[in-house]
Parts: sequence; structure tokens; C-alpha cells
Amino acid sequence: MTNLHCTIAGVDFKNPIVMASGTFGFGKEYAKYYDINRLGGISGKGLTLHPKEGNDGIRVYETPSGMLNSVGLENPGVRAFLQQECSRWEKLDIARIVNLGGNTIEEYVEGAALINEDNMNREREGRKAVDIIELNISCPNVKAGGMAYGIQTVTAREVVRQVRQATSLPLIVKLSPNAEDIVGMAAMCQEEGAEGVSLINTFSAMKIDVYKRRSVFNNLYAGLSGPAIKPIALRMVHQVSKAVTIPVIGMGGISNATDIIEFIMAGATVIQVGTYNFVNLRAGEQLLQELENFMLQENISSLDEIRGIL
Amino acid sequence: MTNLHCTIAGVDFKNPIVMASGTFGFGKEYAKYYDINRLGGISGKGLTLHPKEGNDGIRVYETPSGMLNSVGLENPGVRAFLQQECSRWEKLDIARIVNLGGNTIEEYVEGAALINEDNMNREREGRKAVDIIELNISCPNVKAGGMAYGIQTVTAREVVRQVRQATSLPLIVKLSPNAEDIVGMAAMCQEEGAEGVSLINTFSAMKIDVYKRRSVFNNLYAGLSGPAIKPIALRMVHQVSKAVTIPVIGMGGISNATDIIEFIMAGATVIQVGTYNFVNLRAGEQLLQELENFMLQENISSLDEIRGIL
Amino acid sequence: MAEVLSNVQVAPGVFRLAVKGHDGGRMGQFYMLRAWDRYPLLSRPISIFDISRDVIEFLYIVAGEGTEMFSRLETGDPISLEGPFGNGFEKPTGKTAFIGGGIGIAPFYYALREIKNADVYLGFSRDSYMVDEFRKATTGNVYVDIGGIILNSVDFNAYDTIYTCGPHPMLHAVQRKQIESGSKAKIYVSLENRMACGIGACLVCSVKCKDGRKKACADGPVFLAEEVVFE
Amino acid sequence: MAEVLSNVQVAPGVFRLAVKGHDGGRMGQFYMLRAWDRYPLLSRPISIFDISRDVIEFLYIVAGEGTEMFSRLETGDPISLEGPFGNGFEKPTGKTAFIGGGIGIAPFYYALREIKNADVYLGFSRDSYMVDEFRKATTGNVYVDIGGIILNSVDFNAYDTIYTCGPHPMLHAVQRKQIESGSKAKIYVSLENRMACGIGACLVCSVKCKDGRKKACADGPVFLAEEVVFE
Ligand SMILES: Cc1cc2nc3c(=O)[nH]c(=O)nc-3n(C[C@H](O)[C@H](O)[C@H](O)COP(=O)(O)OP(=O)(O)OC[C@H]3O[C@@H](n4cnc5c(N)ncnc54)[C@H](O)[C@@H]3O)c2cc1C
Ligand SMILES: Cc1cc2nc3c(=O)[nH]c(=O)nc-3n(C[C@H](O)[C@H](O)[C@H](O)COP(=O)(O)OP(=O)(O)OC[C@H]3O[C@@H](n4cnc5c(N)ncnc54)[C@H](O)[C@@H]3O)c2cc1C
Ligand SMILES: Cc1cc2nc3c(=O)[nH]c(=O)nc-3n(C[C@H](O)[C@H](O)[C@H](O)COP(=O)(O)O)c2cc1C
Ligand SMILES: Cc1cc2nc3c(=O)[nH]c(=O)nc-3n(C[C@H](O)[C@H](O)[C@H](O)COP(=O)(O)O)c2cc1C
Ligand code: FES
Ligand code: FES
Repeated sequence: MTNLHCTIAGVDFKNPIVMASGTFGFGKEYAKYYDINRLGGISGKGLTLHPKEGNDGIRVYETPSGMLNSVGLENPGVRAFLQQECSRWEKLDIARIVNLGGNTIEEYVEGAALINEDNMNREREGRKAVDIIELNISCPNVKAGGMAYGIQTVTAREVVRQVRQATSLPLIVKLSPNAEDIVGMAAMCQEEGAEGVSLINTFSAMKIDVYKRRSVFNNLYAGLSGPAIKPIALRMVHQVSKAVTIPVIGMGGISNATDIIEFIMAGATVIQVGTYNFVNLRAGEQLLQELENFMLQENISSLDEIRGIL
Repeated sequence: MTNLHCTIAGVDFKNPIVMASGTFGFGKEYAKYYDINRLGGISGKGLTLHPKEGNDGIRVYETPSGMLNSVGLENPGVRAFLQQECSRWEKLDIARIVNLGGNTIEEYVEGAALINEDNMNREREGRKAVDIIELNISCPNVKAGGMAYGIQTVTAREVVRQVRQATSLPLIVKLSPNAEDIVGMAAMCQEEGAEGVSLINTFSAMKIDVYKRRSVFNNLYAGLSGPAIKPIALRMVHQVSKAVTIPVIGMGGISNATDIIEFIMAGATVIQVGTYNFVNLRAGEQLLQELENFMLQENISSLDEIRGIL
Repeated sequence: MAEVLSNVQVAPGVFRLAVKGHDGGRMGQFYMLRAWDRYPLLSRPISIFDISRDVIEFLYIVAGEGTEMFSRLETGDPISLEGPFGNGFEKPTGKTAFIGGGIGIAPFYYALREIKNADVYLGFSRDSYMVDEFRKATTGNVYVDIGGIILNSVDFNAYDTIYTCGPHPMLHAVQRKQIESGSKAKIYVSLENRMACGIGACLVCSVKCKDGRKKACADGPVFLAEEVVFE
Repeated sequence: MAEVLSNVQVAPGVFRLAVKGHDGGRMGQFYMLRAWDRYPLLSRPISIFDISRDVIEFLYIVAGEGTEMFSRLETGDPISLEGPFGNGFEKPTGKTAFIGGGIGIAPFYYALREIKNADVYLGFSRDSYMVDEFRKATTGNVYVDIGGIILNSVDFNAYDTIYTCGPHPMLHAVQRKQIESGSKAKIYVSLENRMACGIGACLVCSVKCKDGRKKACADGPVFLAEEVVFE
């Protein structure tokens, strides 16, 4: 039998396939199409302390083998999430990751504290709904905060440090490929006590409407994701995995089992699938099947045999 | 009539279409397929002071809408270029750019000095062969030097400064998207007296052979180019154009007239075409035709009308 | 995987595609179509043009890379269909009009199977298509305009329910005309926002409405004209 | 743009493609083929299988995305062809053998039009194809091996000129066998390096040779076995 089991900070993942933040809602929509309890985990839509309307204007644009998005962190806010989604999340038998963004350090900290408190209450009642906080300091689509925190290690350190203190939940930090030094950033997260890092978020990128002579996006730049960026994402995951001892969650353009195996070989503990959910509604099911087939065929009984082999 | 004429540091470009270093040899091969004198210019294969063998093993791998290359700056060396290619270059009626790499500052400087001297001799005889030096501090495919100089602004400054002193030819610096701060890098080049910057070189990226359990490339990482990276390249060109007053040469994934117009609107003075040469042997001819059509259709009489409009 | 039965050009650049195998759908709903493996990346949202037993039909115009690939489909080719998605048209009350601009006429053909007596307004910029089919499909009147503004032909006060579908500027004009005419009709617009997931998970198809953000794919594509904030 | 005349499966996954319109070519040369617009990015190098007047033929095996797209080509479809590229086979002297491993047999069919009496060695891993055609094309002998090692059937000392084409390990073995056998024949290998430009401008197809770097696309694909440094 192939063993796909993985662990991050004591949290079990049945398999390495985790759905990426912002591409899977809070799981409800895709649950209509397949049993999402078969996944390794899900990372919910990025939350901020206060509800956010997101960006006006065009929010998506296709590029060669990729897509630009400018959602701008539209979300119902941490409180609404805790009230409206957690009763469903507590029944999910997978690793449940809350993706947390913010405009100011205070917002990040207050958001994390709220999630933490709610989680402790729930845990007491035996109905935990959140396993991990994924700190999003890398969203390129919001004006204030967001990625601003994810560019320079010194700036990011303060956010990570304070959020670390605000929660007893395992903390992973989601890194931006736009960071000046992504390896240094990851090392900083480890120093500050994060239980892991996830990478990469989208690349800051641009599309100009040459007829209208303006950016397609109101927010000027947008975030590039999808197969186009996979070769760069893989390199970054490899570099970061070599530099830190905490688990690395790898992502960026993953669309098939080979991609997953590459990220694991590059050192990732688990991986996330984002844009590919839009290509195949049943991406989770398909990838799991492909991954099992690959491991049987290549005679790999556990991912530990190949993790970080490069 | 549409006017496609552009100028950088007093050098005339009949049109903004310049062939990118490493993708067009020294022009000889493509000259068999169309009249390369119709181009705006060409940037020759990257040279180093001493001949270089380049990398062993696989040197190219296709990715979704992109390609990885690991040529490793194979080239005949500056002297062989001056002896073997310049007699052809002196007859070219286009902007001729020498792309210069190096392993050490001394190599860069000596290479630049050699080109400079040769050029002065030729100029005296009225048979100039080189119009611009493009300083390549951004090649991700060589172990020593190359990109190493292009990551941190402080390190790059020394190379730019010394090469600037070693030549009286116009100097443009080719920037790496892997730079920690590409905008700061460009600003530094301006400060150090460069006449322009060109961007972007390839992204450091990776491909793993999951069956052999090793990198496809002997050199571990390779350089990603092609349409996949265009949205990121365009954003970088826009950012840099806003930050400097010297001309910007934009490139990365350009494959049609719309792409060219986008880069010009983002602020580029001229653009370079790399990977697309492999898609269409007559890329130069095709793009020029498309560009003229676009300008007629959109009633643009000169690129100055739209340059940097965003 | 479904199978292409036919793919016929009905006007320059406009095709009628019949596919065997579907999961049903109500009027005004759409499917995400994909006739390729990896490239282009995203599937294309296309309205249901008609459904009968195991055959579903689409009417599409070649607008870019994806629809161009659709246009090359031949009988027997495989095609992937996900859907039906979206809210679809609510059952109308009273006298009903369908106003379609260009390819925006597509969803109304199937709607006529349920609302058999609606008046139909078809506006085309150059070539008209499917006009005869529409004439046969309704017991109401069919008005056709080529090269003009179809909205000018419609008396908004003559109907109890009006469904509109077409390019963005037309739908914006619908909203303005509703206000100007003081019409008491229930007036709907069917929006064509760019989409990725198609099922409400990614928020890229957001529609700014008077009472906040809605999703074109899941809350729409059909909205009351008055609730949309056009930009 | 050239036009597909036929595209016939001759064995599982192996196709013979006939195209109308070409720019000629010598034995051992290749074309860069492209049957799509933007994706995949690069064109695919394929050897000339045969040429007659305005028709060129290719023999290819489905190995990935691009050749899979070739396999779906139908009569009348457009296809882009650039070439001929490469050095091709030098005119041989004396008794000549062609040794092809798998799809590596492709270039020898056209070569037989010039070297009509060569012996032909065809090695297949599972299914054989084109064997009858080869038998008809030569006045020499045709040897076929399925599932074994074709090189074992060849006496390197029995020929003056030997051309080989096939997978990398086979060509490496050719070099070793040349040394072991002490053969005085001129022995050539035709390499299948990955390519981008196809014309000698990009240096990605580099071949390490005893006297330095050469380009598979422009200096090759045919090299003397002894000059190549196999890795
Ligand atoms: C709910 C809904 C129903 C639709 N029904 C029909 C129909 O019945 N018939 C028909 O011809 N068209 C319909 N459209 C529009 C159709 O989806 C687009 O014309 C098509 O996606 C264009 O794809 P392309 O690859 O040809 O163009 P490209 O410009 O190459 O597409 C690039 C990207 O932009 C998106 N895009 C481009 N134009 C549009 C557009 N107008 N609307 C939405 N996305 C767009 C594409 O989906 C793709 O992701 C509908 C759109 C929506 C949202
Ligand atoms: C000079 C030359 C002549 C050739 N002649 C023939 C022939 O007559 N018949 C035939 O079936 N094949 C031939 N090949 C091999 C053929 O080019 C590859 O099988 C084909 O490119 C694979 O493309 P793909 O998209 O199906 O595979 P993919 O693996 O999807 O291709 C990905 C990329 O790798 C390259 N690639 C993958 N495998 C090879 C390979 N073996 N050689 C070169 N590039 C490769 C592709 O060109 C493409 O750029 C020849 C190769 C060369 C260099
Ligand atoms: C539409 C969309 C919305 C996203 N929203 C978020 C978000 O809210 N928080 C976050 O951390 N990442 C967000 N991302 C980034 C993805 O989680 C992921 O990091 C990125 O898309 C790269 O992976 P992929 O190429 O598999 O999509 C979003 C991506 C997309 C495409
Ligand atoms: C095969 C190959 C070789 C290259 N060699 C060089 C080089 O020698 N010097 C250099 O500055 N850039 C080199 N480049 C980078 C290109 O000049 C260009 O910056 C990059 O490919 C992005 O443009 P593109 O997407 O249009 O190819 C090379 C690129 C490729 C694909
Ligand atoms: S397309 Fe994803 S929410 Fe509508
Ligand atoms: S493929 Fe470009 S030099 Fe050979």
C-alpha cells in the first residue's frame, strides 16, 4: 500500500494535496462535486479582521498558461468566518487552514487572536474547526498591507513575531515570490517560531489594454498564477527547503502528479493546488488518483522516500 | 506614414524591434531567412573575455508557454568575436549591441576595454561595428559571476562603475528579474552613468526529472523565458520606467505587436525579442509588419505618442 | 467527456454546436466548455441555447482563442462540459419580452420552450442569424434590428417582465432606460463577466450590486437591472 | 503553410504523415514541424522520411504533447514546415549499412533512394513497422529484430560505411562497438538532441565532440561516431 500521510506541526494530512487559499472558497462549492474529505487539507479564502469588498473592475485575465487575478482579498471578515463557516469546518476530517491577511500589524494580531480564542472555546467543546493559521503577507492585490509586508524581511519579521505571540495554533507563513530575498524571509520565519512556510503566492504582474491605453486592472498590477510560473515556484521551494528545517508547503502551477512529485522532491512536505481547480472541478480527486498511480508504478511506498531528494 | 524610429544614447533604431542576446547568434543564421537590416537592432550572443564551453548535459526544456535554457554562456570570447564577426557587423545598417558577460570584475573590464579599443580603431577607419555595450550581469546559467553580480545592487554597482570607465561606447545594463530590488538596481545604473537598462533576463527556475530523481539540468537551475513570463516582465519594465529617466529596453515573452505596444506603453524605448525567434524563423519580419498594421489601424503616427502612457 | 454531434456556421463567425451528453439545465443557465487539454488555461462560459433529451446546443461567436478552437470542432470530437451553472431566468409573470444584442440572443431560444408567447427583440451589428428559428419558436412577435440600437424598438411599458442579454454597454443602457421610461416591469440583465471557477469559489466574476458584491457565476448571471452598479 | 495530405497510423503510436508543399532536402536532413499556433511553444524536429515532387513524408512516434497533436491531423489541415535543416548524410563509399533503432529508422527510407543497395538493420522494441516498405526500397538485405539488440546482428567489419540512428544508449553502444570491433568503416550516428531554433543560433542543441562543441541542428544531426563524447 502506498502511504501518502504527512504531518506539519503535529497536524495530520491524509495526503499532500491541499487546496490553496482563494481558489477553493471555504470548500462548500467544490464539496458538491466530490468528497473533499479525501483531500489532505484546505486553506480557506484569505480573511482579514474586517470584511473587505475587494477590487472593482475586471478581476481576472487569462495569460499564456497562466492567469492574472485582482480579487483584492474580498472576504467576509474573521468574525463572519468564525460564525458562518466553522460549523461546517468542524465536521471536516482534513487539515483545516485559515489564511489570514491584514492591512496593519494590529489587524493581523487581532484577527489571529480572535481565531485563537474561538479555537480554544471550540476545542474545549471537542469541536475544533481550525488546525493551522497561514499568515498571508504576500497578497499583491491590495493597496495597503498585504504584500507590502512580504517584500522586506525586516518588515515581515515584526508581523510574524507579533502574530506568533497572539496564537497558540500552529503558524505557517505564506511567502511572496516578489520578496527581495525569499530564502532570508523563510529563515526569519523559522527564527520567529513559525511552524512552517508556504510558497509561492502570486507574482506581481501586469496586463495593458492597448486599445483603452490603460491597465486591464483598476489596481494597476495583478497576481500571476498557474502552470506558467511553476518552474520558478519549484526553484524557490527548492532553495527555501535547503535553507530551513521547518516544513515547507510548496505551490505554484501544480496541475498533475508529476508536478506534485517534483515539489516533494524539491523538499516540500505537502503541496497546494490553486489555479488548477478552475481547470478541473474535480482536481482534488484526479490528482489523488494520479499520485497513487505514480507511486505504485514507481514503487514508492511513502513520500518520505523521495522528499527533498534533490 | 507611421514613424517607428527610436533613439538610445544617440544611436538610431529604425524601429523598436531588437533581437535579444543569445537567441539570434550574431545574426548570420537568421540573415538567411529574411533581411535583418529591416530590424531595429540586434544584441549578439553573450560574450566573455575568454571563450566558454558552456554547460554539459541537457540545455533546453519546454515548459507551459515557456522554455528553460542552460546554455551557460557558450561563446567564442571577445577576441574571436572582434576578429570573426565584426567584419560582418560593420556592414549591418542597424543598431549593433554587444552583450558582455564575465566571471570577475576584471574580466568584465578587460572585455569592455578590448571592445572599446577595437571600436576606436574601426571608427577611425570609418567601419564601426558596435554601437552599444549591453552589460550582462544577469545570466542565471553560469556558476561564477554572471547573475551573482545582478542580485544585489551594491555588488552590481562596482561592475557597472568600472565598466563605465573602461569604455566610451554607450552602455546599457541588462537586469535580472532575480534581482532583490530591480528598481533600485536600475536607479543605481543611472547613477553610475549607464545610458540605459534592458530587462528582463531569464528567471532562475527548475525542472526535475521525477524518474531519474535529479534535475534535468547539470547546473541545477536554468533560465525561464517566453510568453509565460511576459506579465511579470511587463510589470517590471513599468516599475523601472517610472523610476529612471534613462531609456529602458523592455523584453520578456514578446510574441506579437500587442505585446510590443504594451511594453512601449509601459515606458520602454525599444524592445527585444528572444524566444519568439524560435517559434517563427521570420519573427522580425512578422512583428514589424504587425506593428505597422497596428499603428495604422489605431492611428498612431509615432511611438512617442504612446510611450510611457501608463 | 461529451461528444460533438455537429458544429455549423450560421453566420460569419457564429456557430451552432450540438453536443451529445449533458446534465440538463434551466433557461438562462450556462456551461463551462473546454475543447482542449492544457491550453488555453481556463474553460469558456457559454449559455444553453437549447436542450433536447441527450443533446445540448450552444450558439457562440468566435471572439478569441478559445472560441476559435471551438469553431474547429468536428463531428465525433470530444469536448468537456461542466454545468449547468448559474441561477438562470426566474419564471416571468405577465407579458414578457426577450431582448438580445448580438450573441446575447443565445439564452432566449431555450427560454422560449418555457415562455412560448414572449416577444423577441434581436439586435445585430452586421449579420443576422437564427431569426427564422426564433420566429418558429415563439407565438409572440419577433423584431429584428441590424446596425441600429435594438433597445429603441422596445416599449418598456408594454411588458411585465423583460429579460435582456448583450454587451455591457447595452445592459447599462437597459438600466438607464428603465429609469427614464418609469417602467414597472421586472427587468433583468444577464451579465457576461469573465470567470474562472464558474461555481462561486474564486470571486473573480464579482458584480457590484447596490447591496454589495455578488458572483456572476453563482448568484447570476441573471440580475435585476436595478440592482447592478454599472461602472 | 503546407497542407496535410494524409496521416496514417502504421503501428500503435506510429504515424506516416504526408504533406503537400516543401523546400526539398537531402537524406538525413530534418524539418521543424508545427501544427498549432501558440502552444506548445517550440516546433518539433522530424527527419525527412521521403520526398517526391511536391509531397514530403514524415514517420513519427507519439512521444508527448506535440507529436500527440500531430497524430490528430487530418487531410486538409494546415501545418507549418521549416527546413530542410542539418547536414544530412554524406555520400557513402563502398558497402553500406543503415542501422535504425525504433523510430530511428525514419531517415533511412529516403536515403535508400540514393543508396539503393544498402543493407538495412531495423530494431524494434515491440511492434515493427515499415519493414515491407524497406524491403522494397533496397536491393540489399533487410534484417529485423524485435525486442532484442539490433547491433548484435551487425558485423561492423563487413561494411565500409555505417549509418546509425536511434535512442541515445544505442548510439553510445555504436561507438563502443566500433572500438571493440576494430572496424575500419566510416561510422556515423544521427543524434536527436532537444532543439529550439533549429538553425544554429541558440546553442541549446550542443553536442560535446572531441574537438569541442558542435550544434546538432547545424553541424549535425549526423556525426562521425568517433568524434562524439557521450555522457
Ligand atoms: C454566463 C455567460 C454566458 C455566455 N454565453 C455565451 C454564449 O452563449 N455564446 C457566446 O458566444 N458567448 C457567450 N459568453 C461569452 C463567452 O464566454 C466569451 O466570448 C468567451 O469566453 C471568449 O473566449 P475566447 O477564448 O474566444 O476569447 P479570449 O479573449 O481569447 O478569452 C480570454 C479570456 O477572457 C474570457 N473572456 C473573453 N471575453 C469574454 C466575455 N465576453 N465574457 C466572458 N468571458 C470572456 C475568456 O473566457 C477567457 O478566459 C458568455 C459569457 C458568460 C459569462
Ligand atoms: C534531428 C532530429 C530528427 C528527428 N526525427 C524524428 C523522426 O523522424 N520521427 C520521430 O518520431 N521523432 C524524431 N525526432 C524526435 C522528435 O523530435 C521528438 O520525439 C519530438 O520532438 C517529441 O515532441 P513531443 O511534443 O511529442 O514530446 P514532449 O516530450 O512533450 O516534448 C517536449 C520538448 O522536448 C523535445 N523533445 C522531447 N523528446 C525529444 C527527442 N527525442 N528528440 C528531440 N527533442 C525532443 C520536444 O521537441 C519539445 O521541445 C527527431 C529529433 C531530432 C532532433
Ligand atoms: C483567484 C485567486 C485568489 C487568491 N486568493 C488568495 C488569498 O486570498 N490568499 C492567499 O494567500 N493566496 C491567494 N491566492 C494565491 C494562491 O493561493 C496560490 O498561492 C497561487 O495562486 C499559486 O498557486 P497556483 O499557481 O496553483 O494557483 C489566490 C489565487 C487566485 C488565483
Ligand atoms: C537560449 C537563450 C540564450 C540566452 N543567452 C543570453 C545571453 O547570452 N546573454 C543575455 O544577456 N541574455 C541571454 N538570454 C536571455 C534573452 O536575451 C532574454 O533576456 C530572455 O530570453 C527573455 O526574453 P524572451 O522571453 O523574449 O526570450 C538567452 C535566452 C535564451 C532563451
Ligand atoms: S467564476 Fe469563480 S466565483 Fe464566479
Ligand atoms: S537548436 Fe538552436 S543552435 Fe541548434
